[in-house]
Amino acid sequence: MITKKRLEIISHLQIAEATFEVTVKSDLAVELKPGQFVHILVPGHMLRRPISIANVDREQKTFTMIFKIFGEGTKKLSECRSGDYLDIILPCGSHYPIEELELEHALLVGGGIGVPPLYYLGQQLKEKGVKVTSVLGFQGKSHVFYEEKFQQLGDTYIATNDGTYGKKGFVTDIIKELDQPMDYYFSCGPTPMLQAVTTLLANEKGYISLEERMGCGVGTCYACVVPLKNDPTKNKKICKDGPVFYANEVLLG
Amino acid sequence: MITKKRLEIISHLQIAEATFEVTVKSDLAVELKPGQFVHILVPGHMLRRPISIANVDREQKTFTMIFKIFGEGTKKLSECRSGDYLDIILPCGSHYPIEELELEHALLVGGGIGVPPLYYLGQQLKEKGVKVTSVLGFQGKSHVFYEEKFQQLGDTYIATNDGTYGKKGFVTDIIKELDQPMDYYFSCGPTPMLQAVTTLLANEKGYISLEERMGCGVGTCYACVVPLKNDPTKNKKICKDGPVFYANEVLLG
Amino acid sequence: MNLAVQLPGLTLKNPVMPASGCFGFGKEYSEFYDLNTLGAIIVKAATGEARYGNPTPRVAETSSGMLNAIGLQNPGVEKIITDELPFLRPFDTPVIANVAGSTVDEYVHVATTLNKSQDIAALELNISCPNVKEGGVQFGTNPELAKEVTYKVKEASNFPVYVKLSPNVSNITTMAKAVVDVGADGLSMINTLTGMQINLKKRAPIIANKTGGLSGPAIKPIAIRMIYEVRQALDVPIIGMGGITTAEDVVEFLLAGANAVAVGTANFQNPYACPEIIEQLPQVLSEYGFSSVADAIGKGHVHE
Amino acid sequence: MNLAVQLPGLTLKNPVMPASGCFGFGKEYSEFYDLNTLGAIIVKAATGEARYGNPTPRVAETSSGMLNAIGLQNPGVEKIITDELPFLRPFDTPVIANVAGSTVDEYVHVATTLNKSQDIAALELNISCPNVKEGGVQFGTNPELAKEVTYKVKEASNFPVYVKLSPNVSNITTMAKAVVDVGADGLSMINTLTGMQINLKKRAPIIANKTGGLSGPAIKPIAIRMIYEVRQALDVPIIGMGGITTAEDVVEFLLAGANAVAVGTANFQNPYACPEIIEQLPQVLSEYGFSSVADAIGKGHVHE
Ligand SMILES: Cc1cc2nc3c(=O)[nH]c(=O)nc-3n(C[C@H](O)[C@H](O)[C@H](O)COP(=O)(O)OP(=O)(O)OC[C@H]3O[C@@H](n4cnc5c(N)ncnc54)[C@H](O)[C@@H]3O)c2cc1C
Ligand SMILES: Cc1cc2nc3c(=O)[nH]c(=O)nc-3n(C[C@H](O)[C@H](O)[C@H](O)COP(=O)(O)OP(=O)(O)OC[C@H]3O[C@@H](n4cnc5c(N)ncnc54)[C@H](O)[C@@H]3O)c2cc1C
Ligand SMILES: Cc1cc2nc3c(=O)[nH]c(=O)nc-3n(C[C@H](O)[C@H](O)[C@H](O)COP(=O)(O)O)c2cc1C
Ligand SMILES: Cc1cc2nc3c(=O)[nH]c(=O)nc-3n(C[C@H](O)[C@H](O)[C@H](O)COP(=O)(O)O)c2cc1C
Ligand code: FES
Ligand code: FES
Repeated sequence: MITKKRLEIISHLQIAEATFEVTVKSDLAVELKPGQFVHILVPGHMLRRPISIANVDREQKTFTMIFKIFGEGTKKLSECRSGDYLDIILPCGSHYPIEELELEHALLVGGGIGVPPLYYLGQQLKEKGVKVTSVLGFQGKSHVFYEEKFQQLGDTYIATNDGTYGKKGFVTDIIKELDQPMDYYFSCGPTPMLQAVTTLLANEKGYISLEERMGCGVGTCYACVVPLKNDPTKNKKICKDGPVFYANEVLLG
Repeated sequence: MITKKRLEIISHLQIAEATFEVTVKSDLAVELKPGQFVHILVPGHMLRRPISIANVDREQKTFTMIFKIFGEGTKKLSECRSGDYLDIILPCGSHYPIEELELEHALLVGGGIGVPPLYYLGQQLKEKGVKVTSVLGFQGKSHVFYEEKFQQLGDTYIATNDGTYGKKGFVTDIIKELDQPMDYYFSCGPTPMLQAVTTLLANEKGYISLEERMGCGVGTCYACVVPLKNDPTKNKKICKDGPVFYANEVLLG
Repeated sequence: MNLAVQLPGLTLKNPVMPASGCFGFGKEYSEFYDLNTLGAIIVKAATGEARYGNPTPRVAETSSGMLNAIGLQNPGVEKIITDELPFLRPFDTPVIANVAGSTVDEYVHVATTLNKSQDIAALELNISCPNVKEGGVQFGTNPELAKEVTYKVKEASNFPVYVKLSPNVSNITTMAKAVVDVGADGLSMINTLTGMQINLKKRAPIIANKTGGLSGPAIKPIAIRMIYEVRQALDVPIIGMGGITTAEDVVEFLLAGANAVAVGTANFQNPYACPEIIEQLPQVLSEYGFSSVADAIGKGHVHE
Repeated sequence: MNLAVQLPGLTLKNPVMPASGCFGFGKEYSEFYDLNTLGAIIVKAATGEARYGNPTPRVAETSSGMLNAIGLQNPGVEKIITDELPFLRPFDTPVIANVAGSTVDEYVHVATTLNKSQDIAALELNISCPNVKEGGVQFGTNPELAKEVTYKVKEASNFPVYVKLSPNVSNITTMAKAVVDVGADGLSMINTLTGMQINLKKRAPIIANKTGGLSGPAIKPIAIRMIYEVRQALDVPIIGMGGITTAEDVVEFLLAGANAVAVGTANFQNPYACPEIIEQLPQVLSEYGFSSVADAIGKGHVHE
């Protein structure tokens, strides 16, 4: 059940340029599903910040988030330390419904701060015996994180915008060259990337995870909507009906 | 010259109920005069908080403030620790002009948070060889502070509103019974106390220190005025012309 | 401590209710706590037909506030009556429907349609939504239009009508008098102030609608002032709102002259805002020497 | 980086100036830094005769803002010309006098008297002070009165006249058009919004005047929206203000359409606010891709 908790930070690390990995302790960790997010209070700020769940340690009852400094809120979160407490609403939103899917081979496609939720997803897929291929896009070499961790899940390809690491270009440039069969793709990243990915993989089945500025984060304020593909006069709430949607369900703006 | 500095807290102690003594390091300490105040930024708050200078250690280059928790700002200041930094405008306002006065015997009359500036004043008077008698008023026993320190300056009498310590009643009750000659009195405390004191001592020469809600603290906003006794259509700024005024100069509201 | 408040059509066990648009239709926060704790619930605006609302982004953060331009997204009054309001029936908490529209006719249609609902106790007539091209704030800034829509909705409705005033006016008392003159049972104030934030990187307003309504603690002094002014001029029930986040804020609104209060933006910061405020209210009231909610109402007024 | 801005009567080396009432007549902050760094200086309001101002308390703190009701305390226009303004003469920084009054005649008298000053470059016509019983905001919320006082002051004055608008109106563009129609050389916006805070212990408004003007970051979204709206409608120089504390805020005001900006409340929090903002402005402008101040003005406008 959704709730609000004061959770202790037990590890706070910088893992790439302006990119931080924060692990907090919570009994609810065991209930968190890949694709879900948490909604974090930043003291002195009116609106909470949504951050995806990047990993869960069920035994230690901890979960991990990875975020990049974007503005003032993420800057303040980057200045927290182990032992500090965060006020967090959790769990928020829908998840990748892998328990319902027939899967042998999954393609994960992540860009920038869209990479973190795919790591937890990949872990769960691997546990289920699904073959995982990951294609990850970053701005440049200094922004790359978790490459080795993804490699432990399966084949992993990196693209960087500036070509300073992996392949120069976009994740779609890599996907075009992959000719392995796959059952489903799972993608998270900036909207232009999701548009490119869903267009390229229009004939495949897939799930995507969206971002939007949020008010409540729990479905009451109607701030975070996305139009439906089959009826753009209707919309869904990203914080409650999403952030994970079936790739063909929503219209990417 | 007036300026703004980030000053390190080198000691932060609770010295009575809801009452804190904070010492900060500053090269400017040597310039501070008794009766002056500093204007402290409380993070997250629009307006600074004026706090009097309660003592100066010229050798260590530190100065001390004593304040009571009144609202949110002083609450936050009470939660600071040694090693934290405070953003402070200093020095602010006028001082007790003891260098210009012919003095043999001074009466200090302080009430509550009006007591702190009188301690620094008393120290300087004693250094000059002036005899000091102090009459201090507090709410109750648990609020009394610095009694011994004042005793080292000279005779010290305490009144408490609730009679839990010293004499029950007001500082004026004690002053009435003192029959020592004095040259000047120096008083700081809540306005009703200052009114009672200046009325009782109407025939004596004295200086009083006033309080008012402040904006700038440096004389630009005209928030902190007090009318002149001889022409109440004119006023003085407490932050710049005061907080110390000649007792007959201003009209107490 | 007696927290109860009696208003036209509303018997409130305490004076605290979530504000319209900040609580959906109650389902989501019912996962956080028991809605029975609330004094009342004001639900999201209803219009004649379903509305998509504005494009996104619809919200932005400001200093001690937020901007929103949701644009009255809602499934239409019929669906609200059949699909949303029945969820609130089991709770022992009166529900206030928020009525919006682009034309007087639409307002009247919504109000008339709501007559058939068994799940509401009063209407909040939203003549102050700044985030729609037509209707909304224009009714709330023109006393003649405000009068007309209030009069017609009062005629059409079986429920008491609380008119929600816009703060985007020079003289709030004129607006209040206009709607009370034609029979408003109460006032609800304030709605949001129109504001804007510009994204420096994109060189464009953050909110797709460009302007949005400013809410949160930033606007509290404006809300308090307007309620105080209206209370000086009129003896009418007021549901006060604008930046409330603590029980102390509630007492400040009561002192200004509000009879009850609504909590909006604070729900987003803290989903438990309403129950926590309600829990702390007795202690805060007694700390300041009040023996009941009724005892505090209007007590901040200085008579010259 | 070219920070210069050319406005009617004002050649500014940079677009940042302290706002009226937040800088006295310059003496105090000149102890903190060299006033030559400032783009201009707007001094405290001048009225016909000396004014005591309101009783204290005159200020209160709010969330991300403050209330003030100083009540136009000033020594009167004659004394300002003889005793205050000459102090600013040595600085290479244009001075803008702020003109206030209770009647049209008083405004005209102040403006006429200021003609003899050699120390000012322009007038800011304050038709928006919410803290005096007469004059002030009433001129700023009524387009006809605003027109009249602007017209007469323009006729009387040898200096360019920037009319300072009140945000306490439903339609800021109407007010802006009214004064520009009769010859205002520029606009200055916004003044404060009327607000109130109630002291729970004393059960009375904190500010002795009861209401006060709300300023600071809390009101920035309202200022940005109003400047944006006026810039869409009119091609007139605008000095923008309301909650500016950083160089980023300055760029946001420029994008909204301000040609220059004034910094008010931020001076109280940080006496070095103006020089620090000016120092950071070139870097912030270039961070967002602007090659000069002029390059940023009005660039936040989206054309539909
Ligand atoms: C479901 C979801 C999951 C996310 N997961 C991650 C993650 O795992 N790691 C990560 O680094 N980032 C993630 N983001 C993006 C992250 O929320 C924003 O980077 C962050 O809110 C920016 O806050 P700020 O204070 O630094 O920026 P500011 O620009 O100062 O924020 C101002 C306001 O805009 C909002 N905002 C700005 N950018 C975004 C954005 N891209 N999405 C949503 N709101 C935004 C902020 O929440 C805040 O309300 C996620 C977003 C969503 C919606
Ligand atoms: C010249 C001067 C010297 C002072 N010296 C001391 C001292 O040495 N020790 C001490 O404990 N207190 C002193 N005070 C009083 C102290 O400034 C207030 O107690 C403090 O500002 C309250 O802040 P707050 O945030 O706790 O209260 P809040 O009520 O939350 O403050 C809200 C606003 O009101 C102002 N305010 C509230 N009470 C006062 C007051 N009595 N005087 C001025 N502003 C007020 C605050 O500064 C703030 O702007 C002094 C005041 C002045 C004017
Ligand atoms: C996201 C959001 C949506 C809102 N939707 C409505 C609405 O549909 N109808 C309405 O009358 N007011 C609406 N409001 C205004 C609030 O009910 C309230 O009047 C205002 O936000 C001030 O209160 P607050 O500062 O506590 O939020 C909305 C406010 C917000 C923040
Ligand atoms: C203490 C104070 C005094 C002010 N006095 C005046 C004044 O005399 N004349 C005037 O036109 N505006 C006056 N103002 C309004 C400011 O010039 C400015 O328009 C307003 O405060 C918004 O800017 P800010 O948010 O940066 O303070 C005053 C504001 C404050 C806070
Ligand atoms: S953020 Fe409020 S509905 Fe999604
Ligand atoms: S506080 Fe601004 S003049 Fe004294």
